[in-house]
Amino acid sequence: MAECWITDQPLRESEILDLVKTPRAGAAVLFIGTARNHAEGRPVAALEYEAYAAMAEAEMRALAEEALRRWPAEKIAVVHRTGRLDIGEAAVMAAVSSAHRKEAFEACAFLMDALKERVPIWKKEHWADGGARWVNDDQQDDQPNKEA
Amino acid sequence: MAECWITDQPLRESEILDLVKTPRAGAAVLFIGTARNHAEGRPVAALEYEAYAAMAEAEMRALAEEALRRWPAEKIAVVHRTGRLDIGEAAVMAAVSSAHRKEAFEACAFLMDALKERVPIWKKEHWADGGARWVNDDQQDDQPNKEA
Amino acid sequence: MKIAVRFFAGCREAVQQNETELELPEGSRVADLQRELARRFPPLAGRVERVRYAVNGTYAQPGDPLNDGDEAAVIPPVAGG
Amino acid sequence: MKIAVRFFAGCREAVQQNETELELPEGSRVADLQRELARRFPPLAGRVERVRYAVNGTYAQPGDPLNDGDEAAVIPPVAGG
Repeated sequence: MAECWITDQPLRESEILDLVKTPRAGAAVLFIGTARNHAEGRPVAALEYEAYAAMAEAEMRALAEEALRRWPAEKIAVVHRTGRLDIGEAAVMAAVSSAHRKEAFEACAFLMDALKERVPIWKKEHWADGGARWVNDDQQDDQPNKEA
Repeated sequence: MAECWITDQPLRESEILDLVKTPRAGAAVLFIGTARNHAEGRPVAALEYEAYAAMAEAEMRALAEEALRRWPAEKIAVVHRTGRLDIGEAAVMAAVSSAHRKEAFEACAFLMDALKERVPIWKKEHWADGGARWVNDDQQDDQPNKEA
Repeated sequence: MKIAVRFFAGCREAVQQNETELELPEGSRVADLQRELARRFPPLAGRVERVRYAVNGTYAQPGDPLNDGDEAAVIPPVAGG
Repeated sequence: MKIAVRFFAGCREAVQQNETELELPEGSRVADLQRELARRFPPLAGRVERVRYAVNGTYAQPGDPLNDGDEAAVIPPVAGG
């Protein structure tokens, strides 16, 4: 059973952990990705996330179903936030419950690796010095940050 | 920085996640070990945990310090509950924050492996059929559950 | 046939629009869409071969067919998490 | 010298007490404590070689020395988590 969605609202760990609760589980692993104050040595002031929401939700569900096939996990929940995030705010949460801990760790790490590989979500770093860039997009120059 | 403690009160994920928050972290991994309704195919009604509390806290701190030496993690928090737990209640929570996700997953999995290996905490399974046993203690017979 | 095309992130900023509609000949495939995008949007010229494409919310290959009314999307390198 | 000894879990239930105090000769080591425990507590006879020991909250080896006033603990197989 997998619940996956995109939201522009702040993420709450209690909500996603509740979604993976089951009396059959002895383990739950929650990953939280947060807006970090540095990137490749450069001070970061804020992050901005954009998603192709309908496709992102479908891709996240496909990843979760793949994880449920590959590991004997009980339940999975994945949520990704969009919009502008301050440093320390959560951008993504992924939770996996299972009978034993090993598969919960492995499935959760797989979800995050795969999410970063193929879910259509984009991250713009807004630097403390006023510049900004779309992460992984090597076609752009380091452009001035028009929003800042 | 590591916070480790034993408590007989219900565990709260928000408390332990707050302890590992830092603007330098881009990742946090939380492990939750919960009382599962089955063990080796046998229905379980409740779990009971006992700890040598002062030593357990010192051992958990030593594990956390070892994890901070082995991985570039930012902060660690580990809490283990004692007393009688109903199915679904959390027995242990371990959280690790770090700049990147890989080390948070690895350090958190290490903490749980090592905790189960050497922290002086004991678990008694109370079965649905009225029996009970101290887990891993092969010296006992399956004794009748005097408390049930 | 008409194909709706959505742009995101760096591509959206490069073309300065969120979406457009393209008229393509019957029988066109994703590779034809790619060529038409490069022609219509010069800022995409250096990008069209480096991005991925989706059709109706699923990643598509250059040889995949297009149909009237499809929603295509230009997917620059993703960076979720 | 006097050594306080704490029992936990299956060992606690086997001896039906949480702790005791043992009088040991000066110069005794953890291995001597182990033998004294087996002698004083027949239900521990099958266990004393299979458990771990702690002295003052740290795991101890059979050859480690004991001192008057130490707190020792019998540590049956642990099962946290």
